[in-house]
Amino acid sequence: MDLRFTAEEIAWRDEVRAFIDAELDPALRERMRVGFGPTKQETIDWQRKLNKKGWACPGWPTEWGGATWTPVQRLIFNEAIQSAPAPDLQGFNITMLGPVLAHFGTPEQKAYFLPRAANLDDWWCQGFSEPGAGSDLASLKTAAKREGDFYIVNGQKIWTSTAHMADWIFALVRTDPNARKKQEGISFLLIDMKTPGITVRPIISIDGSHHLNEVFFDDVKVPVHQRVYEENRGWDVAKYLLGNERSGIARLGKSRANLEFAVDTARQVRSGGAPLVEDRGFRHRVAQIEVDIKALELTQMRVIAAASKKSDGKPDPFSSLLKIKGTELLQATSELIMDTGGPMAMPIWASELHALGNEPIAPEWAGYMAAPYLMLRAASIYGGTNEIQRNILNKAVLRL
Amino acid sequence: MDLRFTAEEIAWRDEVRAFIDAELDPALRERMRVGFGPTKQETIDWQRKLNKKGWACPGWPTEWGGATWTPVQRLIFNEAIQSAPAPDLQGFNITMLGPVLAHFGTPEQKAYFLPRAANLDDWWCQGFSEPGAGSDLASLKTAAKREGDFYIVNGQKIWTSTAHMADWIFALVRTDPNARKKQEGISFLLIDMKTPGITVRPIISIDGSHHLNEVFFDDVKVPVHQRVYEENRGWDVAKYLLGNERSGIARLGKSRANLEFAVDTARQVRSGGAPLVEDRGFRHRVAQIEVDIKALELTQMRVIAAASKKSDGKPDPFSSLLKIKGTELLQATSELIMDTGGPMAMPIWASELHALGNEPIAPEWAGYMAAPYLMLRAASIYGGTNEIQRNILNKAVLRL
Amino acid sequence: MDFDLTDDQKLLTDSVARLLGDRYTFEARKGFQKQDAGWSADMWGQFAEMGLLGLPFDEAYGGFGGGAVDIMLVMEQFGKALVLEPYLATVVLAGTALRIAGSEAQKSAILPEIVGGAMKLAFAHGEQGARYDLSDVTTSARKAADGWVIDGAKSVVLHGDCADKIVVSARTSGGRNDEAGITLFMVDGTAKGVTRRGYQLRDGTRAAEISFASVEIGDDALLGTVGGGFPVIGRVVEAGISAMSAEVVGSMDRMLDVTLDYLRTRQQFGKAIGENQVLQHKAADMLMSTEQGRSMSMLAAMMVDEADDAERVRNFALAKVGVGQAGRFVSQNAVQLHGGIGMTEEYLIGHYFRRVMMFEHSFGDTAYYLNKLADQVH
Amino acid sequence: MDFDLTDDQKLLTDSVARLLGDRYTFEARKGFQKQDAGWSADMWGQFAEMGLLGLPFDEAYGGFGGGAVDIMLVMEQFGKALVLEPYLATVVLAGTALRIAGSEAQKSAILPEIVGGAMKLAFAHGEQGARYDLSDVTTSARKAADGWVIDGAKSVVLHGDCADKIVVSARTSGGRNDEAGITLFMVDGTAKGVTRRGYQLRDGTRAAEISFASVEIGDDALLGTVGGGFPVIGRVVEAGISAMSAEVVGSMDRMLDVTLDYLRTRQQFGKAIGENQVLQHKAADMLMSTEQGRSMSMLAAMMVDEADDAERVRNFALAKVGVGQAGRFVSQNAVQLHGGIGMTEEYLIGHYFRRVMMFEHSFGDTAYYLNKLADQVH
Repeated sequence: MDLRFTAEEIAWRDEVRAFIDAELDPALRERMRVGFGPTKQETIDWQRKLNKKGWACPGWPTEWGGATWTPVQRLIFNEAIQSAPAPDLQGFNITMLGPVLAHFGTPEQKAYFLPRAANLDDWWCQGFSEPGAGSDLASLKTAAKREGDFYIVNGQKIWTSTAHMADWIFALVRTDPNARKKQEGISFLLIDMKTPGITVRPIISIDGSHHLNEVFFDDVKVPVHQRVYEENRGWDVAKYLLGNERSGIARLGKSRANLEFAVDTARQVRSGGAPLVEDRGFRHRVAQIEVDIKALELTQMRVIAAASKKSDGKPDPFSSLLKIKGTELLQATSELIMDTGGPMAMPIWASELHALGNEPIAPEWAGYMAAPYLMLRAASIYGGTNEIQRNILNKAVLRL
Repeated sequence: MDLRFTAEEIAWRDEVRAFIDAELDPALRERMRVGFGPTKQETIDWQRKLNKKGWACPGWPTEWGGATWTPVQRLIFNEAIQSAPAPDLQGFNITMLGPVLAHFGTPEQKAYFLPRAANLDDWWCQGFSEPGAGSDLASLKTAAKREGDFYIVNGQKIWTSTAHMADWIFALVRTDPNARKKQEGISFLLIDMKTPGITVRPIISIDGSHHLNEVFFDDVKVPVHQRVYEENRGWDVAKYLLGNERSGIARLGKSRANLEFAVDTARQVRSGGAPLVEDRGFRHRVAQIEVDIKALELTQMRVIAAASKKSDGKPDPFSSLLKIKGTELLQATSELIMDTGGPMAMPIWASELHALGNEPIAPEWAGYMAAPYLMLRAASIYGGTNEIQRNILNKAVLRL
Repeated sequence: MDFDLTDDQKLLTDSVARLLGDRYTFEARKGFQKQDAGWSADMWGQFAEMGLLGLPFDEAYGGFGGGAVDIMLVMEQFGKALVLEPYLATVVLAGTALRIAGSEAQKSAILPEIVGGAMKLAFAHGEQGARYDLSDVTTSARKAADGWVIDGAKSVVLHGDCADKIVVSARTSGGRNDEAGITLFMVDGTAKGVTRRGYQLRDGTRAAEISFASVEIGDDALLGTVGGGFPVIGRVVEAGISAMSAEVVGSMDRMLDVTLDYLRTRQQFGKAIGENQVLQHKAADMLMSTEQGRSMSMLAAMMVDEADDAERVRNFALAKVGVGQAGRFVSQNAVQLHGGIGMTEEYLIGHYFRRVMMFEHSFGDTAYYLNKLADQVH
Repeated sequence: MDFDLTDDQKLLTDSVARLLGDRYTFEARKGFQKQDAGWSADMWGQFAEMGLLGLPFDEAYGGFGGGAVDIMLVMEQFGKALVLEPYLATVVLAGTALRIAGSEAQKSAILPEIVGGAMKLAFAHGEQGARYDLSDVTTSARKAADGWVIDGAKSVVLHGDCADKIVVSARTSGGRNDEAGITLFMVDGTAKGVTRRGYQLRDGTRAAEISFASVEIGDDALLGTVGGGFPVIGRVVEAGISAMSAEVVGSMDRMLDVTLDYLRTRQQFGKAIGENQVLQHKAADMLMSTEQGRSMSMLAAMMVDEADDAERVRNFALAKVGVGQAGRFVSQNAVQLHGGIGMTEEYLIGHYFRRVMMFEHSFGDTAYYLNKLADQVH
């Protein structure tokens, strides 16, 4: 037993870091360090650099560009990206759709969509959630009625992240409203966002950002050959998708970057006549977070090591632990950032900081200190709330 | 609106404190300050002093020695006792049995038992809990079969506090095993602990103390005139008893005394070359507890003020809040005491400290630093667990 | 000890509640926010008409001679409706400075204007480098022949963009953190050399960065005594904490109500999500936090006029921490129990969430006051 | 990175688990505790026979040349059974001191005796006034003609009452907290001037107060170099933390199992109490704490032989806090979920509870190590 990285693993980490240092735009990196997200084009540019390097879709089958990395290598890669920080791999394309197509897709679907997805020639989004469904995903109502070689889709999706910038959407639709169980009668469709009848309405989040959308389908014609897997068996596809790629779910790299940003700012902020970083209360808070990060880091490695030994394809229930503890850390570190900013974190002036030319009205960091706190309240909600995750732990492990 | 005590209330507090200063044995007070409990005889002596003063049974009807205090006066009295610290009023006699007898008892029962209870001529204990019942009190099984002028009692009670020093027990027994609902068919009996067939078996707690017992009834003959209220309606009596006297349920005086003891010890204990009390982490912990004590102190006053306006006799659901937050503080302060003691708190040597004559083997405080922590883990369990209290809050207030 | 409200206080509460219930719905508020000022001049007029703007001022100035409890009652209602208008800035903050330190002439000139709704004020004390340290003042006031000259900048001045007059703290002697050398002045918002950059805060209310470049003011602009500003600032901040604590209580009440409603009606897996015991217990915890916070808000109100400095300062520290922690707990869980909808700008919960966040970072945060309390442990 | 156990390690784990499962039931343990020594000489013999007492020692001394991971595996099993015997004191604490600082002669003389089960040792370092400060040593050693004279007292010496030989730290120069002036010695438990008062700790294990009144020892009793004791003490304490962390993991595993069992079987209001979602989630939290604690215990084991001082010291601080907090959370909730029965001496949960409490207050508590970590934030 040895918890340390091997020399090979350290070499790998260094290689990834060196690549990021060489290829990532330093200006983007600095903007991300203080909490800003990359633009669509920046994400595309970055994804293409990774694709050129062969690192764009590590979890895919090698014939479609996937890598032969060990789970530890994958972890190291993810963490290096998050810590840099660099843009994450575009999740809908890479961790969600890709493996699904590679597994369930027709040869034609694979040949056309996979290379485009890897290179972000198509930007995909996910149409699963619906109003009224929430965590009860299978109660979805969006209807797809077969008419000849087409499905006619009517209904509504919600919480559709990046729909406003997406070229395609993969969606769960109800093809058999009379199915015995609600999980039956669902199909998995690929839909071009340019198809007539699709309307995207923005949802603004409480941090003022626009990531989420509602997507309305009004008699949208979708060719049948854009269905993945059998009709009415889309739930199998969804389950496969949701069980996939839990590596990195803890997002520890992001928490680490958050902590660094908070401590760095605390060096610049004065409190009681000295830098805030010298305040004992602040230091204790940092220390506690460091303990929690270390514990989760090791637990994550244990989960990954265990996953690499088993091959039943089922998601490890301990990924719920990673999700819960990981989001707790994301929230704790973003709270620390906000509290470090203090009163200077309260204005909405991120976009206004430089609006007056060369004369910023506040220190650069001040514009970014509250947004992560606000935005990351969602971390314990999306992907199955932390309450649902505890239900999963109970069912799968505790069996109470 | 004025949250401060009135001049009259302050005068009352001073009067109670002066009485305690004058009448309470200083040696007992010091032993209680460091966490030791009073002996049976000390409790009796103290109760009799209070009785002489007319303060023994404040919540009773005045004709039986009760006081005409306002709820605030009652609170001030309780807190002064807990903070002193002085022995609490013997709860089974004073807050439980007395009001029940005064309300439900026959004239003969009142005339005989009430004066004796007030003066602690009889030490009462409570026979409610049974193995297997837990929080589901009404599922009790101890049977009382009517035979002429007697009930023949068979069964077992558990968690019977001070049964080993009690003269009498008031017990819930099942007189009708065929009742439609489990709450029906229960009667409330007064039983002399000297009656043949009663066996008391000690239960030692994890702090090594003996407060609790099992009580076995084996063909115990109890005269019918020792039943309180009607046969098979004992559940009404029990509900009345349990709803009574919630003032002081938060036990804030005790938490305050705990905190003082911890801080006082922290002045004597060295850590990192200075007194522990100067450690910032220690101080922050104290500060947080002070905030929580203050908030609960005010909330308690609000609950009591509200209770004094209503007279439906029903327990205020907010007494669940007082119970939950009060026990959290008891536990937080006792944890602080233990952590303050540190390694010196780990030996079991309270009783051995002076065993070697004039040469104690450790500082006096060391013997008492872990016991409250251990003992008070029960605070969130007895009297309805804190989980049950949240259920009550939900049912009565939130109605989810 | 007495928790009763007077008949006047009950009437006050009811009238404010009715006005806001009728006119300050969540939808109406969206409209107010979109106005140029970021709030409603019409509502401000309503507040004046109802007497709210004169609540704490002496009758001699057209006020109603009310106390901190009256302010508390109004602010609780404001907290339920998330009122955007510059009440805290004008009536509570600058108003307290004027009440405590203003000369007869200043009070006669300004207070009736406030009471009638004609004049808005702001309290410009915090600076970019000061964080929560009340004595950290670098803005300077230099004595000139016929008055004073002010140079410097103030940061996150609540409603500083719309204020007709600004109470400004400036250093007249001493080093950066010297308590003794701080003096208060009244400066016109439009005075020469005053530059204001207004912006929205995260909770939708307005604030401004204000800079002072050789701003010349007369001797009559002096508020209180030279070098005597610091204790006044302390009392102003305490009045602000008390008022805003009550707002947070109102917000917590609403968040709890809205959340309970959601838990009762939102269906998932074929039943109301409120049937989940875990969510029931979380709601019970929210209830308890709300009640504990309410107690602490009452404590703050009670302490505003406490004469014993040590007692008052200590209790304000306890109250600020208590309300701040309660607010954070309740607001975080209100979002969590709502799930996705709680994260959206369209829905009301997120607005309460951000108002409560704003409170915690106004006038010193939880860590700041825990530090103060910790200093006293020995 | 590699979490695999060797075949030998799997065998070791299984054998210890089997022995304890057969012979160290909760009932059997009660019997051992009632013996005069407070533990079972018979079991000690079994441990010797199985090779456990020689686990970390070189084969040259009859040992098995095992490492910290082997100790971890054994201690996890010990934590499940709540083993009372002086393994930590003899093999881990004093054993580490000997391994690191002992001369060839000392090792040859003592280690084989330990391995064979004939000799028990204790590590006498803490003093009544020292709390967790490892450099706070007032016990003194004065050079005499043909050796040393020790005066002073040691406190809460684990299994100090039964130790044949005691590793004692004493000040040979410097002031009370001077790291450089501390020296280790081997003293016979029965030496003239040594007084021991044994007692039970809260968890049922034994310890002693030991006083030294002009205790004369020879030059050959010096362990390591004069003034060189402090770094050795640090390594001994780290070995202790690592071993005891593993014990806590074993105890947490058992507490979780026993609690789950109770939740499944205990009926209330007509159903198993484990059907309450609130208790299910609490159990899930216990599970997560146990796993996080296990990770931290592995970290500690991995760090025992880490050469980089800063890296090692920092990771031990992280691990001690992590395991301590996990243990407190799991043990408190194990009692809570059991209700009344969990509070009784008769039932096993309370015994695990107290063993975990003992860990948290051994070798520095959570606050002590959080302070250390906080010192490094800048």
